[in-house]
Amino acid sequence: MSNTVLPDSSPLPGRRLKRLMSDYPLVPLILLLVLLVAVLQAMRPGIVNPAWIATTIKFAIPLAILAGCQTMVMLTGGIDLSVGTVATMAAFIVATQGVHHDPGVAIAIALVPALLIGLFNGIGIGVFRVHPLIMTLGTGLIGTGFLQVYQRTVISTGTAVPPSLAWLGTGLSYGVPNALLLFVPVAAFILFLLNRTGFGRLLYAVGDNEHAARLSGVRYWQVILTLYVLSALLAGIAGLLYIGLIKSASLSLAEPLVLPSVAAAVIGGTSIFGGRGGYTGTIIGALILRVLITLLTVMQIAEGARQILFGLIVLLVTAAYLRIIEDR
Amino acid sequence: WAQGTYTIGVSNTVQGNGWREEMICAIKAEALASGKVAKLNIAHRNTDAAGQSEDIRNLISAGVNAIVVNPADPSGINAALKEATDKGIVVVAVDQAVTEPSAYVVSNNQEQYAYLGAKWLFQQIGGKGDVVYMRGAAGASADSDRDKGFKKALAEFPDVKVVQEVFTGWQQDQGKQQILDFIATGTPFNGIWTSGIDNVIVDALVESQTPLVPVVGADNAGFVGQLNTVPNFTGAAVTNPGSIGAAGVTLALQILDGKKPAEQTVLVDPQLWENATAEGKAKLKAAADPSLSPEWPVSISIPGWTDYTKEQIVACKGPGE
Amino acid sequence: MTRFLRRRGWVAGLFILFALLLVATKIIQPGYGAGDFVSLSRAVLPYAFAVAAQTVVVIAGGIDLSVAAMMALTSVTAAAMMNGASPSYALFVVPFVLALGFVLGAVNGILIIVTRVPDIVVTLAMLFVLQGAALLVLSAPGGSAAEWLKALVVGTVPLPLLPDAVTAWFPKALLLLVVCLGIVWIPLKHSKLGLSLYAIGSSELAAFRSGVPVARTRILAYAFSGLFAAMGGLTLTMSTGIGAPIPGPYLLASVAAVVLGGVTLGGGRGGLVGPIVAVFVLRLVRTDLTLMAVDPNVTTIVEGVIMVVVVMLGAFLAMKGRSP
Amino acid sequence: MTTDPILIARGVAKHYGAVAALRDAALSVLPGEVHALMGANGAGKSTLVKILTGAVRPSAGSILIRGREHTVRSPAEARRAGLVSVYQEPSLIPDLDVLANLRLTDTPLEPFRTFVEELGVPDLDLSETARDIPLAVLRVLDLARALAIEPDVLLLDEMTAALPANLAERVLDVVRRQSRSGRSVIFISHRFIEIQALCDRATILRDGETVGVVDIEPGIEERIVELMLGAKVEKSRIKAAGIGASAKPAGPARLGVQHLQVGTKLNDVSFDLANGEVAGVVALEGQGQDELFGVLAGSIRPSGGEVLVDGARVSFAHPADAIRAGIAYVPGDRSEALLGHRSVRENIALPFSARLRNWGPIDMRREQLTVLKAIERLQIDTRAQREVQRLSGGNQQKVTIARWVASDARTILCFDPTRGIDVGTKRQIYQLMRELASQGHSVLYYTSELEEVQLVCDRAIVIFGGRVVDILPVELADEAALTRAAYGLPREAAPVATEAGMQDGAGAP
Ligand SMILES: Nc1ncnc2c1ncn2[C@@H]1O[C@H](COP(=O)(O)OP(=O)(O)OP(=O)(O)O)[C@@H](O)[C@H]1O
Ligand SMILES: Nc1ncnc2c1ncn2[C@@H]1O[C@H](COP(=O)(O)OP(=O)(O)OP(=O)(O)O)[C@@H](O)[C@H]1O
Ligand SMILES: [Mg+2]
Ligand SMILES: [Mg+2]
Repeated sequence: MSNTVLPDSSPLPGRRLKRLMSDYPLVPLILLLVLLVAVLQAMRPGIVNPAWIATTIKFAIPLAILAGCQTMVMLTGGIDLSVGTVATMAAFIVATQGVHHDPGVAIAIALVPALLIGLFNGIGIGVFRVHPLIMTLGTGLIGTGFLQVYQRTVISTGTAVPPSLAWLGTGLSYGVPNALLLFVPVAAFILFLLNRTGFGRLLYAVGDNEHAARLSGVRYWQVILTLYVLSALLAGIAGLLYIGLIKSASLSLAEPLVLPSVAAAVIGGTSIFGGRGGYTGTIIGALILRVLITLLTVMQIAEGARQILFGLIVLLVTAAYLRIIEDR
Repeated sequence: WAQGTYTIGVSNTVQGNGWREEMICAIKAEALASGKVAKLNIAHRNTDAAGQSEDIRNLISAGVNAIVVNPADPSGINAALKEATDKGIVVVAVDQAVTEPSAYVVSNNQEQYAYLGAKWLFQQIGGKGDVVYMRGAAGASADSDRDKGFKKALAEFPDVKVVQEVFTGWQQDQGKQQILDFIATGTPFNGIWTSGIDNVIVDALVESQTPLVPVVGADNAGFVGQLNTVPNFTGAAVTNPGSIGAAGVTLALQILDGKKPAEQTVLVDPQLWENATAEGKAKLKAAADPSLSPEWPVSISIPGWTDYTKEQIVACKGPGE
Repeated sequence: MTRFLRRRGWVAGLFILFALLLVATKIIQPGYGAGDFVSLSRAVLPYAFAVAAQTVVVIAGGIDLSVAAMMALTSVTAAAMMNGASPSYALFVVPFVLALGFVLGAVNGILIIVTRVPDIVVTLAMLFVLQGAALLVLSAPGGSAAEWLKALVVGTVPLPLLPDAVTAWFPKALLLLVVCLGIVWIPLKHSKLGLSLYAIGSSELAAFRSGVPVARTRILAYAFSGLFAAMGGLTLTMSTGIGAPIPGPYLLASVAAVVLGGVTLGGGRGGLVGPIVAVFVLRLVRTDLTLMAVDPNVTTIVEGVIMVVVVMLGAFLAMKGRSP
Repeated sequence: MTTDPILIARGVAKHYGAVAALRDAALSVLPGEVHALMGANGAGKSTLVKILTGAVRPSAGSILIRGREHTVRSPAEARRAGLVSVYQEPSLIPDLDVLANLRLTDTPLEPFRTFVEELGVPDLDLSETARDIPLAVLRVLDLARALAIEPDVLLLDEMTAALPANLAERVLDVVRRQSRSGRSVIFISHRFIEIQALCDRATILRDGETVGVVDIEPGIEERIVELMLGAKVEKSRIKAAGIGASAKPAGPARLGVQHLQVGTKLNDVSFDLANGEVAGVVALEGQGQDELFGVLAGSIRPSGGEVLVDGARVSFAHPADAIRAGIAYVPGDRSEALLGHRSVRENIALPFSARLRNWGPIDMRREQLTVLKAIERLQIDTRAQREVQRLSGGNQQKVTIARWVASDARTILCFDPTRGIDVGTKRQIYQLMRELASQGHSVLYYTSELEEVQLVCDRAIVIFGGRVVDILPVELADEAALTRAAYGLPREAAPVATEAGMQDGAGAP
């Protein structure tokens, strides 16, 4: 009854700025991105050109999709470490099946393991209540094993990345990456799902207070099962796009994206404890990571120092962002 | 259904990499083709020297007659290897050497591998200019061996400068992004040396419509295909046969049969196939194999060391399978 | 008694599982004996320390993704320092490296407290930092270890008065493991600090209100994790004689063994014995798969399945236990 | 009492972002005094206690202990200065056993044991894990631990709210004795009887400000209520809202319970709940009411008997089943029901999304209308609506009920909805219950405050030892009658509950 709201016209401009930033948490995040780009431009004048922007976007998109999986899963207090394996499987399978089948059929075949792993994750986590970290770690291992067994059957079939995927992955139209044709709908779907649908509400609800959700009639396993299947399908789609971009099938293609996908979601303001966050921040988080990687690539320093800097900057960015948005 | 009598153990510490997968298949195919092996016992996973020692000890427990090992490190598994040879087990290290004196070595010469390719590249660009140096995984011993070879060639060409040195981690996606990022800086460059992440680099050059500079890579099926087909592209593939694993099996069987080699170490020197000369082009044409998995080296056999057919290595089946 | 069983049931189950696996191993390979058990103990060493490092922080309600990188850094540091040095210099290297691990672990904790960034992110960032530092110390595998250090993990403990057939079953590696873990963990667990670790893992708010210095306890949890990781790093150097800057497969293995060992992710429950036994189980499974010459690619599947199924079983039993 | 105050707080303020939990609180406690801290829900009492004991850092203000300024940075530091608090939520470590909990806080064992026994919990097993101990006992242990530490100032935040009457009585006795031996106590409670019986003076907070300090004397309640509520009060005492025998519609009962059995906790319980009826459930702590509500809410499976809805047999495997049958459950502990980080709107709309077929797009306008209507109906103060956790306790409680009003649940199970809620809000909740009933909803209403039965309910169902021992019409359900029934005493025999009787009651299964 006594929640007193402070007068809005706070006298201190610094305070007001902070309020502004905390009310629109994306503003500081975008500022951070701009800052990194500015540093990059200062270090290598001329690098920020349309071609570089297109490259950055192309490489950020698969990461952003995987980070989308991670965002949704993290909202429920989970984590999905199997996305790398799922994406790799989809990519490898589509490239090898593309030799025998129509692209459409190859894509459909490539998404089957994604579906299965998602289902398996969902059952383990939703029904048996296995910790998501362990469950997805385990299914990731199992998936990798199956992929290697499968690999042996296709050694001499060669690979053929469907041209449509290559067009989507690497192509530009009017200087704009074609990948956006896939990403914009996917992002819109995730955003809509999280903000405007009953299912999205339930993700937040389950992550915030599972018991309360249960008392409101939410069946946990239904939500979790659907979530992990959805996450795996999106990861599969990200894998398809990634093979279109890299055009070279390998057995560990998307594995290096797993930890960055978690980092992108965290930098974007999603809490790993569940219940808080959103996808817009994640997209910017993915861009920030990509720019950071470029920055470190073009910086001529020892590899060890590069890794140290990467770790420190990720930590710094996350800490700074948390500082800004806290005490909302 | 035992056609042979020996049991051979295999230890390998990188999984899910085309080269290593070929090595395993070559080992299986050779074991089958030799007709002397009853059973293969393969420990194949991602691990470090300590984990490899564990695997080797497990193989000892399993009672194998010989162990073919692709060492995680030249000296990190010496203790385990010594235990094996002390028990009378024949140990052959393939791909990289080990320092344990009781072990035999049939190895690709990694230093030579890098030296050969780099020297060709530097000559190709006329002995001067800027090159991009795309290494493997930081901290891996194969990478540091190759670095020695590269530096040796570099020292011979004082006018060649490295404008960019990166570690691809032997990951396709990282290599591609790194080169695209570098292209975007607008820094001019005259050639690229890669440690095996090669076809995505050519791809990136083509996609970004950057002038095709000479590129050095490995004899992976994908890259060899590009050397044959991409117009106006000059490059060279340095062989680094995964079939070296089969050579290890052959050597092990010879020793078990009582034919000891003169030297403890046999180095398989790499070859270089370039598409700048007609002779080179012919070699490349002969080597190309578009049906092979693009990550697989096309040099699937080593004359004098391997006895299997292409069908056998591709089938990837060992004795009893 | 029933309460004892309820609390210790999981660990007891693991011991039984381990015993069954030993029997199975003997059936698979009739020649399996003391020497092989010694090998098993040596294989367990680095994993066991990694798992101990993970256990401390998980009990305190955290997670440490930098365990393997910390092992790599401490291992290369030790190997680089001992390279070409006299054997007695190692007497200085060992405490130095242990202290290094303790301090770097504390840095993990301090960063978590100061930045208020979730532990999983801080330790992820530290994973890169430590890995980078390891590369700066040694850019490729190298260095060396003092002979007497290497000898510490080789062979069996010479127990006077006992016949060789018995002493053959007492590997030095196992003794080293038990002593190193026991010397730290037993006093820790029975101290106020140990209670505090469990307290902040169980309920940080309640712990704070009970007067537990939460920040200090968290920092110490990570410091002890760093200490155990440094022990793990040292054992890597001891058993390979070199230091390798690329982290081994210890991170995911440590998380898996912690969970299999009955320590709840989230904190407050479990002990060190369970995870260590779980490590033995996992290593022995590995041995069995090699002994049976299972297709190596299938091995990955089997290991994944074991992890998932055992944890699912545990979850299922817990669920049944809860319902009346 | 001419000595100097042992504890003085001045100008204490605490801001959580834009929300001011405290603005200008002042407090002065004399040695040996029991000092009440009073105020409506959200007035800032708990916040002040947390600041005094270092659990929360103040934004402004100063604290003087024995005349010396102190910055208390943690509960551990407060304890060294002689201040120990029992917070509103239990603070034993859930995964440690009692003994470890004591060791953690350096609590001397013998005094602790003595206090636990004095407080009416005989034969406590020290090796029991805190997680497995019932809430009421936990509260007592928390208190005993605080007492054993022998603080100079003991702060008790709604210590008695979750306790059954007999234990609450014991607590008052013990606290009284403490103050006689020279210790000061700060006592927070919404129960005037307790304040009257125990306290010397009271400081009243309103909207985060200290608005008055009064001596406790007979008849002071009016003045305190006036201070607490400020201009908002209409000067009437809480009064029964003209209820009693509302016309019962014909047809099968809305909810029927027959021979219900849950393990040893609930035994052969039968009763009906009619359409448009508010039935009160009265029981001492742990008599099976938790299980009864659990079964009806779909959280617990019964081991025998049956539940009928509109005459048809039902069996619930999940709360969703109960909700589908029109039965909604409002738990006593608000934190069990709320999504703390989510908005008021999402909290209220939560049940709409629960069913699979409502997982698709949300009709935002319709939702907005529904939610606004519910907010208005319950007069929820929505100034801090972006995150429900920032609302005060009373408003949070309203949100948990509003959820079911919005989704129009026909039967609502309210478990002690007024626990720890101030008089103004309580009155609104009573009124709401009556309104719901008059619109044909049925309410099963468990309360730990006996006087509420006559204010809200049509009937009282008394449970003791897992059985229904009496069903009283509202006219007969005065506090005396209910107390007797709740202790399992027959309706006519009317001796005052003796000390021994109380103990039996507490010890019953
Ligand atoms: N962590 C927090 N973040 C934001 N607001 C808070 C927080 N804690 C308390 N508040 C706000 O501070 C105000 C005072 O809360 P406090 O818990 O002190 O009230 P109280 O007087 O104890 O009420 P009750 O009688 O319900 O226990 C409330 O408006 C509450 O919403
Ligand atoms: N998204 C929403 N926003 C606001 N109110 C809603 C929303 N969804 C449902 N409601 C309201 O909640 C109540 C129950 O909704 P629900 O959709 O579950 O209906 P139902 O009982 O299954 O009936 P029907 O067969 O008409 O769908 C209705 O009063 C409805 O107006
Ligand atoms: Mg309060
Ligand atoms: Mg409150």
